[in-house]
Amino acid sequence: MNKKRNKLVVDRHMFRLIVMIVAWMIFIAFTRFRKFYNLVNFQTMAAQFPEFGLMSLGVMLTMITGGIDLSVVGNANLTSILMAYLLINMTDVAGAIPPYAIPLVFFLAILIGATLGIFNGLLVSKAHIPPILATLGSGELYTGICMALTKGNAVSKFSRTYATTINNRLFGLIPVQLIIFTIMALLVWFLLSRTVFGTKIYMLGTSATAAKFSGLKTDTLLIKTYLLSGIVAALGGMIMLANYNSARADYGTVYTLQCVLIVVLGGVNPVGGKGKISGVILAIVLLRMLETGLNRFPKISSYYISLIWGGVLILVMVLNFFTENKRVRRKG
Amino acid sequence: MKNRLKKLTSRNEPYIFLVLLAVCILIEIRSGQFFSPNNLVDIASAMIVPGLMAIGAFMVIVSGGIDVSFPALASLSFYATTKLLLDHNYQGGVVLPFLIAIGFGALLGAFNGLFISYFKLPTLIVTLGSSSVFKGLMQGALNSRQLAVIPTGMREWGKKALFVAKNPVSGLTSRMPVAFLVFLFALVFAFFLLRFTMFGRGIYAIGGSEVSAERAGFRVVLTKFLLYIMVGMIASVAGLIRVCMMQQAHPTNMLGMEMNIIAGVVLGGTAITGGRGTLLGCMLGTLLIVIVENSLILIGIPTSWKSVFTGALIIIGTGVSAYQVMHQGKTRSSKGKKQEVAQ
Amino acid sequence: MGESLLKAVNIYKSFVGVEALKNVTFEIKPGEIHCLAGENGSGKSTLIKIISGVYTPDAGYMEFEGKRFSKITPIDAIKNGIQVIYQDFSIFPNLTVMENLAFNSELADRRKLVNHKRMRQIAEEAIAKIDFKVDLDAIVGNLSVAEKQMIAISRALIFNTKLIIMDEPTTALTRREVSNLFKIILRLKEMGIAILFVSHKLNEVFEISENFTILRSGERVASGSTSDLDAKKFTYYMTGREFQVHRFEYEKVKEEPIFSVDKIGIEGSFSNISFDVHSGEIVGITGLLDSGRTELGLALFGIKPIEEGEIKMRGKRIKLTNPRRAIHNKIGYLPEDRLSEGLFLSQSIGDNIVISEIDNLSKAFGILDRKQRRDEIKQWVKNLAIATPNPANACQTLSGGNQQRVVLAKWLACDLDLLILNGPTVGVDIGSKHDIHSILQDLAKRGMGLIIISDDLPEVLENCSRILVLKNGQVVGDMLASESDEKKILSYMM
Amino acid sequence: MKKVLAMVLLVLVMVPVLFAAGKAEAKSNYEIVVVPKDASNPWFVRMKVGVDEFAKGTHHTVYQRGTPDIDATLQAQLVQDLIAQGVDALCVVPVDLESIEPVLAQARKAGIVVITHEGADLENVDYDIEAFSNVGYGAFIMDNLAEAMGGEGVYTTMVASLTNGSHNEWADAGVAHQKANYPKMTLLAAEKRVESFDNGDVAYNVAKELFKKYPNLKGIMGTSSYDAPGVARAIEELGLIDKAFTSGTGMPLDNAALLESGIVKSLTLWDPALAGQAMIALAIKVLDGEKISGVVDLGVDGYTALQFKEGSKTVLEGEGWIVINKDNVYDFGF
Repeated sequence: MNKKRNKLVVDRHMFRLIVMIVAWMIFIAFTRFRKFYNLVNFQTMAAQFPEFGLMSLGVMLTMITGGIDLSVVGNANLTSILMAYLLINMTDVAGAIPPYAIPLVFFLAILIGATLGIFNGLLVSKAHIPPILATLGSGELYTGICMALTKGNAVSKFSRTYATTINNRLFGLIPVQLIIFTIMALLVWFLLSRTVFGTKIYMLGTSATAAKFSGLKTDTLLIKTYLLSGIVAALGGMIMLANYNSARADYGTVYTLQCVLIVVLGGVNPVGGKGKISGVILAIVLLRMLETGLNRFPKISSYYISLIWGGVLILVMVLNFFTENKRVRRKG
Repeated sequence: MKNRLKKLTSRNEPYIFLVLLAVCILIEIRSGQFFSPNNLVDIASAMIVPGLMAIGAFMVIVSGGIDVSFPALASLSFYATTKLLLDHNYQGGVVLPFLIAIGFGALLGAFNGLFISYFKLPTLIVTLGSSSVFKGLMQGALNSRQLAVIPTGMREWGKKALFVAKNPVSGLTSRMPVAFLVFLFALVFAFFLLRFTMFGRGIYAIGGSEVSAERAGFRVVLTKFLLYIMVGMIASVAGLIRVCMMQQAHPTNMLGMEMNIIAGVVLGGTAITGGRGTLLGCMLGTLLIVIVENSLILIGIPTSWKSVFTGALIIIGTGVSAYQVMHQGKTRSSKGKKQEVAQ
Repeated sequence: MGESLLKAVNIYKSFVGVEALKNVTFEIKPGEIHCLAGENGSGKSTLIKIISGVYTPDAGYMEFEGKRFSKITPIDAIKNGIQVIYQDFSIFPNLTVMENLAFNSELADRRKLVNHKRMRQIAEEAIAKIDFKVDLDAIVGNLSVAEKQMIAISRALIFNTKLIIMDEPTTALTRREVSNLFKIILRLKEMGIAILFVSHKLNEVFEISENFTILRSGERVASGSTSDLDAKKFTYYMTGREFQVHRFEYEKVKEEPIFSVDKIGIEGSFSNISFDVHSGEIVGITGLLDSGRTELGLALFGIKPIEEGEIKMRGKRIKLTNPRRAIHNKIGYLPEDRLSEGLFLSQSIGDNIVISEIDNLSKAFGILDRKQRRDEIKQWVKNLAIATPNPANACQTLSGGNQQRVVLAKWLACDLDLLILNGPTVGVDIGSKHDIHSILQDLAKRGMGLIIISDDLPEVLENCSRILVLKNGQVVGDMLASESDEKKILSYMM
Repeated sequence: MKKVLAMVLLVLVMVPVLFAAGKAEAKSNYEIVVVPKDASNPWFVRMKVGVDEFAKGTHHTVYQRGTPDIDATLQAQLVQDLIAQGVDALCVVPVDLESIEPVLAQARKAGIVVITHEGADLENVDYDIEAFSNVGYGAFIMDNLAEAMGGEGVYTTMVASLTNGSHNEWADAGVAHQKANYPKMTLLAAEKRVESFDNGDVAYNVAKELFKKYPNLKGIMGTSSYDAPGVARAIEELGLIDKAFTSGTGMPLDNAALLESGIVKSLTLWDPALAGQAMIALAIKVLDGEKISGVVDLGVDGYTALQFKEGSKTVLEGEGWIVINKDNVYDFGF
């Protein structure tokens, strides 16, 4: 019975997120229809969230194993800065880059992201540092390397071709950033629900001891998870590189907490073992809608956004508390 | 004696102390300025605010939680206090501001405490949410902006010095702010509280096992609730001290310092899972972070390398203590075994 | 027998539709050692919680020394001299012995400040009552289980205690520690303290208690003097079923052992241990808790790799450096602590079953073959008769016996040659225990080699063909089960 | 219970919105939005005063909207969001030139008029307004510092960040001005330019360390409005009053005490409120299709005779700046 109920609770969580999104959209429809319901607006939103959406995917994966990844932003910036330098080198006098440049930088970005992720994984699995501190430290370290490399300057002046390619819209309709995000989200979904790896990390997040006694390679699993997180973060960095046509050590510093907030709001259990990608995507959509919608009201300070974010998070948790509690009482 | 030595080496504090000493000597070698009286005073005064914050963060971690909201909490309460006083053209001393700030701190701490103790929600999530709420309230509802002018009483108190240290060579002077006394008082208070009151032992007990604490008769919900109120009060005092020392109130300057504070606390040997840790270790860890953050130019490292340094410090520091815990666990179990065999 | 100390009369309690206790009446007299027995879910713990004030009964009342209460709070219970010692002892592993001992009374006195002197005095008095010697400044987490229990008992004695309820107090104790505990219980009885002893271990019930009460499905099915009780009746009251004991019989089919260890050892745990396991054989390893038996089990599964000697699987030397290597060599290990080491409680039953063989359930690139996974789960749920409406339910919904079957299924799914079972029926209902035993015997008959590590002597005698007795990390006895009995084994163990 | 809570939640989310919903939406021709670096900086609070004042006197929808933190990415996203809303003109004070550039390009592509302030190097703008020539302003800050230092000694420069366009131009100009006019002054070779990250506390700590490490350091040329007050605090505390000096930009009332105490002799500034108004006025002109050439009169004090910067088609420079010292600090009313 319990799993069913468990499922119900998760679904209730999703249900709440959906209700909030719908209610908000209805409200916006009544008050600011023209300013919100237009193609450009949806395209803008779809192009904006992938950069931190990707990072949230990484945080989510690590949280399922019972950890956390606070280094995603540092990772993204370090990757994008290194790739920016590479792009500068590849840009010729006419401001063009060879056709293979974009696939190449993406490939290298994935490699760099993976390396940085592996470093985190080693700290967590082999050095046994609590993930929250290991990734806090490595995030600081990555940012530090960025600062040391760039002296805090933005790295830019590479061919505009890169930015225009990523900032483009497929068929003039779908932002390329969204496509990258969708591919990665599908990939993560597939990994979590359709592969052996997915089952294993849920189990690992539930009980590391039992995982060891069941013969799982816990260290390798952790390293792989942080590696994945590193890759998605690096891709987030590549999107930032395109969106801002430059890379800098302190881009997106607010994203760290934002990602944790999104993931928790999406119903991922910070203790590990539980969480679905659909919840995380709903959380991203909800927060993006709220923020964009709120920007349609010039008189409302944008500062209320953080108030609403925090409020939504706490309220959803309290609602869960009531349903959960009922369940526990019933189980008695 | 031997036993004592063993006890000492099995703890974290001596190692942190050695690392601290090494860093100080490095700075001294590089700059010749570290052990000058005025630099030491500077470090002591730089320690006040992070030190206070660390006391609060330490108590929360010992109780088995983790609080990331204290900078936002402190910002909201000092901002509200300063603004309120400015609006009423307050001319008096520093006592009233502190009382008001403590009041706000208690209120906001109670907000955290309500969700954490009564609803039993995970502390990380609650404080993540509440820090967002506090920030929103401050910036949205209070329409915060930098307050470059603060009430006279606060300004004067912030400038007041216990004594002034002078560097005999360069002639530079540094003030030891009166606020340092507040820090010392809070430290002694926390020490007394944690060691000599049932409330304080209750915090440790809850961190050790919440169920056992409940059964032993500790009022777990109330203890946690009061704990968060107290942490709110301490954080607010720290915030207001910072305002006085800075001579201005900047609403968002403090945000983001939570992670470094937590890192300092854990660096000092506090178990992130709760129940274990000493105030001494916590202070040593925080001091290490404060010194490194404030001495890069003295060492001659370009400021752009600052994050590399703090990052590496966090990794190495926590790595060492993680290794030690692991190592300790091993020796302990094999030792325990032998004893059992010997029986 | 005079006045009763505590009487619980016609107690009813239900939780959202489920009746946990139906019209239960229970009585205990001063200085009496009373055993409360029953299978998991029979309502034992609900009854204890009602007596200690944690739950309020829906109907019925209690009498304590003639005073009638329709309900009591935990504080009332303590004031009336009722103390509960829970299975986990309710201790603070991070604090000192002194604090663990003194906190309860300090809190009961509503002290606000800590007085180390007074606390030390309280602690000293407490341990003196049962002649327990321990360093008061030691951190409790570093002590042995028995010492922790002594702390819990001493702590209970600080108050003017008249009744101590012990919830399964012997689960994690060695044989010697158990007899120690029994001595202390008798001593408490002399002090006029009544003991309510919750257990489902047959031999303990007979050894220590004077009277008994047995619950089944929330109802009292029997109570009376222990002297009127025998093993058969006890089992029948507990389960409502009668069981036929099948003693395992082994016939050697092949001369070649499938698994053999030669002079293996780990410093500080065990040394110079050699034995063989043949196909179809069940080898029992028994010994006190500190005999090194668990370490041996962990070593054979690669969790604590051996430091000397060698291990052979079908004549080939193998190195067991981690559990994966062991599984790869077709060795499985059913751990001692099912809840933390064996199971992923909040995950589904299905995932728990397939987790160790999951790599075999994938198509290319580690993609899960969902149909195969489903079939596999279905098969094992059926084969081991795991009682669940849906294998997608979380494992924590199952009873102890069914949980143990899940762990067993996990290993059987790996198609092993050798299965090591450490305490295979600890905390398992009698009914399930019998079922698990017959499953194990059946596995052996089909050619698997099994090692049962257990201090449950009847279990070892009944199910093993050969028994090794460990003491201080050495094999001190090696005998055929058919040629030994409990007495003989005990003489080696002690 | 659950439903009640859900309702409470929804109400909580929407109440602030409903409040505002009634007030907004006056019929007007153009919607012009001013985007500052952030909104808690007094500089931009003052700018908002100007913008709000302008809004009252016009039939256009004019408002200022800032991000909660100084963050280049947040600012870029806010601007993108405003583009999606289809506003008519954007007046931006960029946090970071590089990251805002592609976003401004998007805006212009969408037919939105883009006016910037403190962004002289930006390409994708219609016009950039500078309150004055950056070179002149930098030289002037240097004059202030040199005067305080008595024309001799070692100094260094402080900017909000090394990527900030205007600050670095001022600092560069200041250094060039010193080389030309104050031969006895030297730039500290080891630390030529330090950053304060628009944070008074950082400015204070950096200054303190600098004075300790380099005992002969005599002056710090600040640029952002946080620099001089932070450095001044360090000077006071280290007992260096009348031995070390600073200069820079600052708001009058906020710095009154500093100026009166004599730690800082004088500060320079232009009125951000007027700058905000000038941006809007220019945006309206552009939207109205007026030709911008020669000397431009925006009808805003100090911006009545804007001239194109030499060699630039987009950068307009106003005239003059304000110097505040202890004598005139209370004359401005902000």
